[in-house]
Amino acid sequence: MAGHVIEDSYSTAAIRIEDQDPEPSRPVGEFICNVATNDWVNDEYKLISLDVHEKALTAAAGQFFHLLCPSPDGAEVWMRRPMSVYRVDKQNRRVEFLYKCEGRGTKGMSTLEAGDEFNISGPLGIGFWLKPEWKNIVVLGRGVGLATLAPLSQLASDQGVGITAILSARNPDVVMSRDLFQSYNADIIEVLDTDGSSEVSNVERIIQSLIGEGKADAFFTCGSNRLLNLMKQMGKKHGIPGQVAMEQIMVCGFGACYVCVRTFEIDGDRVLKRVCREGPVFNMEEAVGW
Amino acid sequence: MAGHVIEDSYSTAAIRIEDQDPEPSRPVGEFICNVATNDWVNDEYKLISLDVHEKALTAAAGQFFHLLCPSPDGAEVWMRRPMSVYRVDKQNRRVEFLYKCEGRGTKGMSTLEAGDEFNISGPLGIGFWLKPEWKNIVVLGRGVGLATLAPLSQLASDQGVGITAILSARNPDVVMSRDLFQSYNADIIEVLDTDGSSEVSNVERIIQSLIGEGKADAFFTCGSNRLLNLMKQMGKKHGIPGQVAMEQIMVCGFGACYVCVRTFEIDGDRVLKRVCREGPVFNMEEAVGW
Amino acid sequence: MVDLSVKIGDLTLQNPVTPASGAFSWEYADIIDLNRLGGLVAKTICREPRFGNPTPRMAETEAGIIQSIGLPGKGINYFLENIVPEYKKFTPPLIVSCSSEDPEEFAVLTKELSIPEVDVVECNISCPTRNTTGGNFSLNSEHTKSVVGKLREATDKPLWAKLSPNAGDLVSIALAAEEAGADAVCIANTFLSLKIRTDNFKPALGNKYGGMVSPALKPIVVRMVYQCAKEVKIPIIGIGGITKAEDVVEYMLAGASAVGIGYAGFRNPSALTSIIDDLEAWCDSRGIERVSDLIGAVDDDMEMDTLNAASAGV
Amino acid sequence: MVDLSVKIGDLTLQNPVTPASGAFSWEYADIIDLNRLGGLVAKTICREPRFGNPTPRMAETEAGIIQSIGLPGKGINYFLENIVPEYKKFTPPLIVSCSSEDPEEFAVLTKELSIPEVDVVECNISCPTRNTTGGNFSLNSEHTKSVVGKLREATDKPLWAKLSPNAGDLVSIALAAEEAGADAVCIANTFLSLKIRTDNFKPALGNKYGGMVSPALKPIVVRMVYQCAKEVKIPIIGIGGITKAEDVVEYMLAGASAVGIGYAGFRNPSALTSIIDDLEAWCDSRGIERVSDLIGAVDDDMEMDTLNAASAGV
Ligand SMILES: Cc1cc2nc3c(=O)[nH]c(=O)nc-3n(C[C@H](O)[C@H](O)[C@H](O)COP(=O)(O)OP(=O)(O)OC[C@H]3O[C@@H](n4cnc5c(N)ncnc54)[C@H](O)[C@@H]3O)c2cc1C
Ligand SMILES: Cc1cc2nc3c(=O)[nH]c(=O)nc-3n(C[C@H](O)[C@H](O)[C@H](O)COP(=O)(O)OP(=O)(O)OC[C@H]3O[C@@H](n4cnc5c(N)ncnc54)[C@H](O)[C@@H]3O)c2cc1C
Ligand SMILES: Cc1cc2nc3c(=O)[nH]c(=O)nc-3n(C[C@H](O)[C@H](O)[C@H](O)COP(=O)(O)O)c2cc1C
Ligand SMILES: Cc1cc2nc3c(=O)[nH]c(=O)nc-3n(C[C@H](O)[C@H](O)[C@H](O)COP(=O)(O)O)c2cc1C
Ligand code: FES
Ligand code: FES
Repeated sequence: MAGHVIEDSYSTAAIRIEDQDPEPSRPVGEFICNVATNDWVNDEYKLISLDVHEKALTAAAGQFFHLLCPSPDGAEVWMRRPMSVYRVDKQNRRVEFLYKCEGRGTKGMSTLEAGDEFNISGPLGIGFWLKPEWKNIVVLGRGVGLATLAPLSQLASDQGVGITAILSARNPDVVMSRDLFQSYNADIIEVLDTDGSSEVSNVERIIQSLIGEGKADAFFTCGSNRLLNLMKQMGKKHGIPGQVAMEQIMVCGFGACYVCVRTFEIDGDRVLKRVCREGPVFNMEEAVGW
Repeated sequence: MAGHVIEDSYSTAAIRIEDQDPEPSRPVGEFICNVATNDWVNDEYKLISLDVHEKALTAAAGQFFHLLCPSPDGAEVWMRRPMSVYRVDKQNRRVEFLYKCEGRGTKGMSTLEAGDEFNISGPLGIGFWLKPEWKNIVVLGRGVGLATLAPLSQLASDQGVGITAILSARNPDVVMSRDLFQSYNADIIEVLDTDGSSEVSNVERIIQSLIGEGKADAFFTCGSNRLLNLMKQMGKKHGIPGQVAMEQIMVCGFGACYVCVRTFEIDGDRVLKRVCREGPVFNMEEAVGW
Repeated sequence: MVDLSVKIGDLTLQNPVTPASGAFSWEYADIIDLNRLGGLVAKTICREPRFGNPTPRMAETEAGIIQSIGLPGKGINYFLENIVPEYKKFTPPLIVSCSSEDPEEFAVLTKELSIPEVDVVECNISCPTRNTTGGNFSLNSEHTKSVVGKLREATDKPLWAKLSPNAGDLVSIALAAEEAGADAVCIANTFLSLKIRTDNFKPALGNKYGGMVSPALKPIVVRMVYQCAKEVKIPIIGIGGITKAEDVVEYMLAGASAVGIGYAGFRNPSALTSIIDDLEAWCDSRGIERVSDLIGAVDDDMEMDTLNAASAGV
Repeated sequence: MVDLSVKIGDLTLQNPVTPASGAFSWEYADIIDLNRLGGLVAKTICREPRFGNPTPRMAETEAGIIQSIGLPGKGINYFLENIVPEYKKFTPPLIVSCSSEDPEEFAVLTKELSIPEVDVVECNISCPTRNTTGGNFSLNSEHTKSVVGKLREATDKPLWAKLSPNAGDLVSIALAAEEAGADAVCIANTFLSLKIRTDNFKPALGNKYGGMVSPALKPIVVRMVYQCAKEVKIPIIGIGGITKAEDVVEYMLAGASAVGIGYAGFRNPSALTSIIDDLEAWCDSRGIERVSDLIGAVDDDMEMDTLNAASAGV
């Protein structure tokens, strides 16, 4: 376990790679990782790969970590940022995140270089689950939602489930996660704003034909309200179950603070659920689009 | 002039090397410099060399800059740190600081690497002055005080004044500024704790003999209360004028806030003066040792 | 080895470090050993179910956050049936925070909470985001005295009153709570704040106002603890901006008998137990035998001559 | 090009950015063009010479500083003879801050300061480090009313009252100042704080207490300005934690007519003029024609349905 140097600005017992896990029975840890790589994948997104303590490798598809981002500008970044795991590489003991550089936290993250330390805590929340009866699934994502959906391909592949990934993007340059889906033998369909193929009506046609081909035992989506509403409606019509990963501003990540609530609809009742604890992956039929 | 990006955490019009001086008539600037080197000179001290805008090169011996230190630990360093100029290298357009790594600010400073940006403002305060009638001066310093005294050798050399530098230190390894004094042809006398030569009585003997040799037209000191008291007393006895550089915690550096006051004795009256504005170099006879 | 235990009235805590209400739940057992804490402090509950405030419920600020949760919860019955048993899986005393805008209902709630499983009733009379003008009893010493008096009658449990940093004369409020029978005061809740977005001219929080939480605020709250400790006799739980063992020490020197920690557990979920470790190490390295010896031990006998002071070194 | 001018009563400032008292002096002309400022605000002066408080007068905290200067100065005569002429080398209006613990002396001082060279008398009735309990008139609305009333009688100059964030019910204090005849209120002075060193158990400041200053505090003071702007009719000068043009905008949206800046000028001595540049650019880029249109322009009409709010995206 890391020494607690009380001269530091904050007390922490974060676990370093070489430490023995001080609490092996607990599912979550606060880790000090080492950055392996942190590279641009296109103009807006970076992929960060972290050497981690093996405890962090238990992260499942759809679960997230809470990242303590370094400062982009000298002023402290006060809150952690939630990011779903993009890839767990057990062999090299790494976890990866695909992220969009937007605000202060993610900009700070983008300054990290190989060898730098990075404090992350997790894995947190409930990830995607696959039912044994699902033989083929359809994954539909856009933008950063693809980062969240990507590890589904690994999970499905592990369980011998066929996967069709519909990747929506503004233009071919920003289609993300293509390689990762490909490496797990997913069928890939790209739909783009540039050629109009990303329009809802076209995506609907594509899904309709996948249903026809028997390739849609379950739906998965993330990253676009428009696409969520489409899948939800098609799922309802065809009786196809689905899951969606949701986002909300977070504070604790553990279910304690009730900052991260979103509205869900269960049997006609509107209720609040915590994205960090009851999610971030929810039953699609309960999700309320915005 | 630097663009004012209001998305940054702080608004500033700090001057970069390539900028035109927006206020040529004003003596002080806020500069964004580039770190050229930042190396350890011994176990405790580092020397940082900065590529600066030429306006910063006007700094005189004994003047100081106010340094906005980067964070050593992710938490912001909220106040600037005053540091006297160690060396102005007009040819290479550099200023240098010799500093002791102690608290958060100086520790943050020690993380700077070549090419990093560093915000400093100055030159501030009143530096050392040499009167035409002084042909030979004695400089007595200890510890980080030597950093403040070092540029005197340059000043004296420029004006053809002979200099004897008594450098006091715990052991030979931490005698600082020797090279700089040497490069300006100062006579150097090292006194050490390890062999007892740094004792006040011995330093007194040394100064006494310098007085005898006519090498002590004025005294200069910094960094040790003990040595200040010695010089003050000898100066009084032999009618030798002197100057001392003082330290106090600062906020503004401009004379506005009255945080940096110290007590001085003028004609028997005790008064407060601001180290940043009326100093940091003061008449030795007015200084009150502690 | 230092004795870390402290007494709050008749209750002994194994160490002075407790989580702050609303910033903690049994779910933190996913990462730390809750049995190591000085106490378990549940999120403030209300008698009836509440949704809480509109989102966004948190916004980052220059240094810290403002938040406005609005005390969501499923009400007292759900709490007693489902949440108390979760806490009772752990050994430290259970401190239940509760709140109401109506003093009568507040008293009933307090009574209903006075079951054997509950060790302390903490009355949150200072939630800044519920009602910024009235209701927030601890802005006013009369209101404080009257509501705490009612709760005192309703329960035999140790009764702690959580006070507001938004009150001007906190000492008089603390005295009112003491007089009304509180066994301890918790200083303090969050600082009423407002952030306006300059992109759309709207408040950043769904509830407009929020309570500010930040390590930055510690010196203000330490001052409040210090001022109150000089006047009240009941123990003080210091809460605000603690992120390391030395901060616990600072609060204790100022007069606190124990502390509550919120933000630090958000930033570093392993913070609470590591602060306890560090506190132990800090005391041991200084030969302090009982952490309780630190309570009020500030050396506040000051040199008041300006000229003398200003002739000393830095 | 945006019109940056604002009116504080009958006085027009060329822009809303002024330095905060005690954090500024004519000596800043060494680095910035003082003629660009909205006003020149002199350090609070007292009638008699004062040494001020013992050192150390500043200590860094988790996020910002606490400071306790104690209003040192050479008294009114020195001020009139030596300092006013320094300020009169520049064109913006001269705002002179003054203070006293005695209302009668305060009135005399105000009268003595009412010379043609002085454009505004700002009464500092809120210095937290002079006297933490009494004397600090603006902790109490009665005291505020009575002292401001006396000063009102003593001068025909515009009279601004600088209020304390340590008061609980600041709105009633602002109303009292207004009623007593203040032409504007400055919100706010510094937050009373205490830092205790854990190495030697002593307070970090020579004066024990200090006023906290930090960008961290901005959301608290913005809230105070917003609350007061809803109730008082006289203009408000917002002061606390401003470090960039957007902060000026935020204060104005909350209801401030102008702002005061201290800390930012310590951190970045070129801050004040660059904030003015940035403010101009910000307004121009958004097509705002008069900066005064921002005053009170917050869009505070909120969606109050929790479930609706929580079904919207992040
Ligand atoms: C479960 C989950 C998984 C996520 N996975 C990814 C991912 O794999 N890749 C990725 O790029 N992004 C992901 N996001 C979104 C990511 O958290 C935000 O983009 C990020 O927090 C923005 O931080 P910032 O500093 O750039 O923005 P700022 O605007 O500076 O953030 C200000 C505050 O708002 C919060 N915030 C802003 N946007 C969001 C958001 N969309 N969701 C939650 N909080 C937000 C921040 O965390 C911070 O507290 C995920 C969000 C959640 C909830
Ligand atoms: C005019 C002047 C010139 C100086 N020149 C040098 C120099 O050339 N090299 C060098 O190593 N040091 C010099 N010092 C001392 C230097 O300013 C302090 O060592 C430094 O501020 C300590 O910062 P820190 O973050 O390491 O310490 P911390 O303990 O974190 O500092 C906390 C606060 O106290 C202040 N402080 C602490 N010690 C001092 C001090 N001795 N003087 C003034 N403020 C202090 C800091 O500025 C900061 O605001 C000089 C001081 C003055 C006043
Ligand atoms: C998200 C959040 C929720 C909170 N909820 C409550 C609450 O329900 N009841 C309460 O008394 N205090 C509540 N607080 C205040 C904390 O208990 C504590 O007083 C405050 O956070 C200051 O401590 P800190 O600086 O250690 O965070 C809450 C604070 C936060 C950040
Ligand atoms: C070193 C220092 C000295 C101050 N002196 C005075 C003063 O003399 N009179 C006064 O009214 N306020 C004084 N203040 C308070 C400031 O005017 C201002 O209210 C406070 O710093 C908050 O603004 P800021 O956050 O922009 O610094 C002082 C503040 C500091 C930091
Ligand atoms: S982030 Fe705290 S409950 Fe979800
Ligand atoms: S540091 Fe402000 S007057 Fe010297």
